[in-house]
Amino acid sequence: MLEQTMASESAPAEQDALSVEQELPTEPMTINLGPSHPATHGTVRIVAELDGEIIQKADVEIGYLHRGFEKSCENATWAQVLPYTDRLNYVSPLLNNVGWAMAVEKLLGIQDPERSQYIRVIAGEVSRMADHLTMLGAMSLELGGFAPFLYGMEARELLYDRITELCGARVTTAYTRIGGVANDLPPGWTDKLKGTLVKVAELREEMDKLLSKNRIFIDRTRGTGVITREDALDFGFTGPCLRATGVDYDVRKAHPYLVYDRFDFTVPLGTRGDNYDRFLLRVEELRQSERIILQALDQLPDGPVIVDDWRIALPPKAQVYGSIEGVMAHFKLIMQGPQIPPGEAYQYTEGGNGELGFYIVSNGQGKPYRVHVRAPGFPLLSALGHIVQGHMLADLIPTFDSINMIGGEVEQ
Amino acid sequence: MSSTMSHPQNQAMEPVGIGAGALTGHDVHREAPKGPQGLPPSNFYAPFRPKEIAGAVALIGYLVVLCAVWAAMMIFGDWAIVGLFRVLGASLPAAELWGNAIANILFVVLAFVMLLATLLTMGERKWSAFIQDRIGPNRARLPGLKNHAFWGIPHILADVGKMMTKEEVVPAMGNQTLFHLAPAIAFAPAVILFAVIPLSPDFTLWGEHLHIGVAPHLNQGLLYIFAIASIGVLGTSLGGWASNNKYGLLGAMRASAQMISYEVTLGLTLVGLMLIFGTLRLDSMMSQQTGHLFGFLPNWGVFYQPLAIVAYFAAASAEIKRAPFDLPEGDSEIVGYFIEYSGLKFGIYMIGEFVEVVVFAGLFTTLFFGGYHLPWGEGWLAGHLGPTWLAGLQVLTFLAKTVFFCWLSLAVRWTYPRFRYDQVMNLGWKLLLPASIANVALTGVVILAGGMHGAAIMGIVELVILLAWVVGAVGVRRSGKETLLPTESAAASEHG
Amino acid sequence: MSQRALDLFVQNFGDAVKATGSSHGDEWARVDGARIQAMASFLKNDPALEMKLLADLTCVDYLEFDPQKRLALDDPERFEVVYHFASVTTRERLSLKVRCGGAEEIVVPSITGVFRTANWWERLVWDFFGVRFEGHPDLRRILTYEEFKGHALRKDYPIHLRQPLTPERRVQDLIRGPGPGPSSLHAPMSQRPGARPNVKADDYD
Amino acid sequence: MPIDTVTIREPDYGPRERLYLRELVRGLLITSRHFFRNLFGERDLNSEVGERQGANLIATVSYPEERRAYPPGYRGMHRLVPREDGKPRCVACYMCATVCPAQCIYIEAGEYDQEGIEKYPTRFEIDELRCIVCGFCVEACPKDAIRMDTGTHSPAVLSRPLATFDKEALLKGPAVSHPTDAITYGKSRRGEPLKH
Repeated sequence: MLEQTMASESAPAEQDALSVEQELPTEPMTINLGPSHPATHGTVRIVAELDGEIIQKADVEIGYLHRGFEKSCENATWAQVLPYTDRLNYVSPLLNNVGWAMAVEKLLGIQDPERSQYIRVIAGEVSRMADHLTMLGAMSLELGGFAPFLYGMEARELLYDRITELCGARVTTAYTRIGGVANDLPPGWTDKLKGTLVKVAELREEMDKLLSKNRIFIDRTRGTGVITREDALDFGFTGPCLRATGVDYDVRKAHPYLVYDRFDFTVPLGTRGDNYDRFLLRVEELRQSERIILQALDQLPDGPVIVDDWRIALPPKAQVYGSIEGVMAHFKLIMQGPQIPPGEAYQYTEGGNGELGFYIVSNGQGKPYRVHVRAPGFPLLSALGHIVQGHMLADLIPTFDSINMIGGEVEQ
Repeated sequence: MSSTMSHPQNQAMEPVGIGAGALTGHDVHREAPKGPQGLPPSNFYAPFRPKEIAGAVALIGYLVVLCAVWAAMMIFGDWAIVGLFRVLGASLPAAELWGNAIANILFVVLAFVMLLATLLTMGERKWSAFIQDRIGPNRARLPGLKNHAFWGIPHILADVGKMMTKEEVVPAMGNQTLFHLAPAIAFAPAVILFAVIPLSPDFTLWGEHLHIGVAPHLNQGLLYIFAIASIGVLGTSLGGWASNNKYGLLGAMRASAQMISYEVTLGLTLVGLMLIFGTLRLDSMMSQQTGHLFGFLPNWGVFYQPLAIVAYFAAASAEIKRAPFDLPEGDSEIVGYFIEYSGLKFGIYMIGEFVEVVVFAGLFTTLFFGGYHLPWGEGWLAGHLGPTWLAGLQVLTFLAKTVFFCWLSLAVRWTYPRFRYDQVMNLGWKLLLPASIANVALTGVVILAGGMHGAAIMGIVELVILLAWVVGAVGVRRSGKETLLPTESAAASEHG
Repeated sequence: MSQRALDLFVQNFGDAVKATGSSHGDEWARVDGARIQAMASFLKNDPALEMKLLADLTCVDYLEFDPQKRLALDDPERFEVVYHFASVTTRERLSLKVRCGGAEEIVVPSITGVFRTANWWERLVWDFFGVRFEGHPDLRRILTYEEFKGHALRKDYPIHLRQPLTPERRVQDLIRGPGPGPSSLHAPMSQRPGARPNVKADDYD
Repeated sequence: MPIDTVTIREPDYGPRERLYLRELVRGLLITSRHFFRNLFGERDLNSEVGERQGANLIATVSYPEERRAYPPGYRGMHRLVPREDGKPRCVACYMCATVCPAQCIYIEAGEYDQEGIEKYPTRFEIDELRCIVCGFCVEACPKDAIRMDTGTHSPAVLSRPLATFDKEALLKGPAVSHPTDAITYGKSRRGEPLKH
């Protein structure tokens, strides 16, 4: 019923507009959104040809934030690449950290200790929640609703506080290591995190209440930015944007990594693949992430958080300070980097916006021979021009938000 | 072992030793930081010092003197003017109203509208901050009162200083004349709109017949409002067009389309009110809104025309480009029709918007909420206070109501997302316009059949239905709990 | 993990497959680049495979892979374009690799007609490796700018190389506008203070 | 291969929602609740925002007057850790300079004549503008000689050279000694047993 009413409302208006335009042909207006424009987070330039307010053609240009990530990685040791990955998706850097560490571990053929896997899951899900909250807030902001945006930011900052306690920095986390994580959970952190999740849930419900049933918001998002399932797959969509079209593909479920197969969580799916579905889906994923974190905190085992292999991970400080073997292993790791056997690996994890892939090639040296990051936002952004074609200029904004492209990873 | 190691102080400082069980190096800096941290002694909430109290007293005294000048001008102004004209050898028709008129122009416009609008610029920032769990502006300080933020009010001075000293950029390819003229065209109608709104009834003070309000006795009061309000669109669209900016042009297009469309609804929503009160004069409407309906309900427009209120609120918000209808600004899509404006010209656009908010709130108060009338106890007060003091109280009542509706307008602005261009048109032409026409027809029929009493009954029935609609909806369901329905994955993948 | 997919693929394109293998659990096949379009189409449309997702497309420059033996700059096997296909229904994945190189233009057929997502990935590879994709509808640079010299991710591109400054592009669309106001009718707009020198006076006066 | 999925159920969207008013009032109630709680509620200045009590919901602080404490382990500005005698613990091994992804550490080594240790830094400079605050230098140091536990940021400066901090500026904070210092600081030369 809903779709029918929506169709009956929006379609005739557009058809009327189009028929009038055919009678009165006018010259299209080229409008340049970005690279510096309030709605283009990151720096993306969209050159749109407008007919009235209807976009006839949108050409997306990227590259204004290009920092040479892949080339930089080729000139750093395997361990040194880690802080660079923070700067890919700067909203959920921990997921990048995890992805990178797992890619190198895949090449090494090792598994990190169980406790470290749990910590990675917890940290990653906290980061995913921060990512989704940012997107929900930003979408609301750019539709004009400022209060939900700041509620989202508040919730995100609470999560960032926990991340700060865990990693020592809000965004530039550099938390994982090859073979584990940098440090164990701080004392009392798990209880604090549980308290934070309660508060975050409150704010999330407030955002949800303010927006998801509000007709203004529904009108703006439902039926706009639609992409069909076939098109979404064709454009290489993954993550929430693909799931919003109804494809049940989540790397955490389809190819379980870390300890994701031990948790009871569901993958929400949309039906229409429009902005509204993407919004609701992320709200639901926030709830699922919360479930995963709570389960992981309950199951959290004891044990080491990094492999006890001095060829890969730094020796314990006590050994470095006190024994000659420790110092030697330490020096060798720092000076040459961990020696990764030659080969290549493509490791894919579920990032904030989809499949985050690292394709790495090693030639046996201490530095990566080639690093390629498969940014989840890259295919999403490449489809933007296709999605918004024929829609109004104002629809470009929620669409741009709901695909949640992050400049740092797309433009490397 | 060395002597340093056995020193108790050093042992306390020793963070990590052998056998600390550390596996990685990172817990080396797990030690509590020793740097300057925590809460430093704050003077942020310090009590007032004598010097500051003196400053505050001076400020309040200044305001009191200002009010005294106002009163004096109202009362003695026409003596002075008549005397002046006598000295000049001329005579003046209707001499007794001149002082009152000049005082009203100066003080109603400058001291009431502009002051309220100026405070609203800060109110918007501060109130939105409270809505969004922030503190809001609190940095600017008055000289001599450095320890107190005064709820951010000194930021107004800072803002004005900033606006006046900023570089003004004029687009080279724009139409220079219209570019400079447009802010004034947008601003002037907003200010003079307030002229017909009465702030108090006529009262007598020391033999002088006075009223507060520039021209509340205008016969064509409501028509004046429609006429002047429609001029405002010129300033907006000219400003957007003359800047030679595509964003500005889009904003101007949206503004003109939207404002012209909503003129119609705006007029029609008030027709019902005209039918009920049988007049266009605002002061006459005001004086009819005394007394009580059924003995307890204030005899306000809201109880006659609840449907019109909703439509009027929406139409007026669209007319002044506020709240969910701010798409001519649409700061995240197109930056707005004033995109090329900077400095004081931008400031004039901005303050013009707040003036419009004040006017809108004033009109809302006047038409639907009894204007300066207190809801209850007015007769008792008139008996005990005398009409003069009651008039003063009524001015304060008007102020309070106006501020409340300003707040409502701002709260709406910070709560809802923005419409889309075509949706605004749909709402205006397909929902609000038919609704207001139906309202006019219904009101007319009811008045023919039942007179004022019938109109009141109709209004109250409408109001009860509306309230039941809203109250029955609020708080019953929690949207968060119900969005999930577990299904089979096979069923889920059927869609698409 | 995806041995079935690899077997199916080899059955159909056995003559074009040069090598197959599995690295860390991911199956790959090195294939002849000339038939990559047909292969991509097969992987996408074959009902037993349904690899509808082109997960990734990238390129590796093997110029200095062996520290002892540096390849020649025009080695025909210098570059390797890697395609990662994935199926969202069978959860299988398959990588295809195409070796390319040479003295002249390095050309690989484009699969944009099969997977639209390849459009940007191929632009990315063209931008950073200079591999030209034949049949690509819009092969422009994507992250760097049009005037960029060289291809930055090639191993022979020095890491500290600086690109020359490029002149500002002319903007054609500035000349629209409301025109001069009544107060300045006597002066052509192009000659008024603040007028832009890069706009021809005739266009709007 | 089916996985555990659910289809999002849309929130109810009936005539009540379609006529705007109900949801608008609901939204307004939420924001007004925030407004009045923040307007009249007492502010709790607990630096842990999540643990604040009371009606006030304000989550921000008035920065220079109120500051939130950084958690332990926060990566702030570097410091060179002094020994008990005030000299830096650093032995100029170049580990931190090597591991730094931003290459912001510059070290020149000198030799002690008298003491048990051989080397010390004659110059130790960190360019805080280049620093990406990853903490790798702390992790790489084999002598616990550099830490990021000052709890402050690198300060704002008026010109780029001022952001390069030299040894004197970095050497601050409480002294640290480890039992194992005996090995590298040459205590064994005075006949005391080595401790492994």
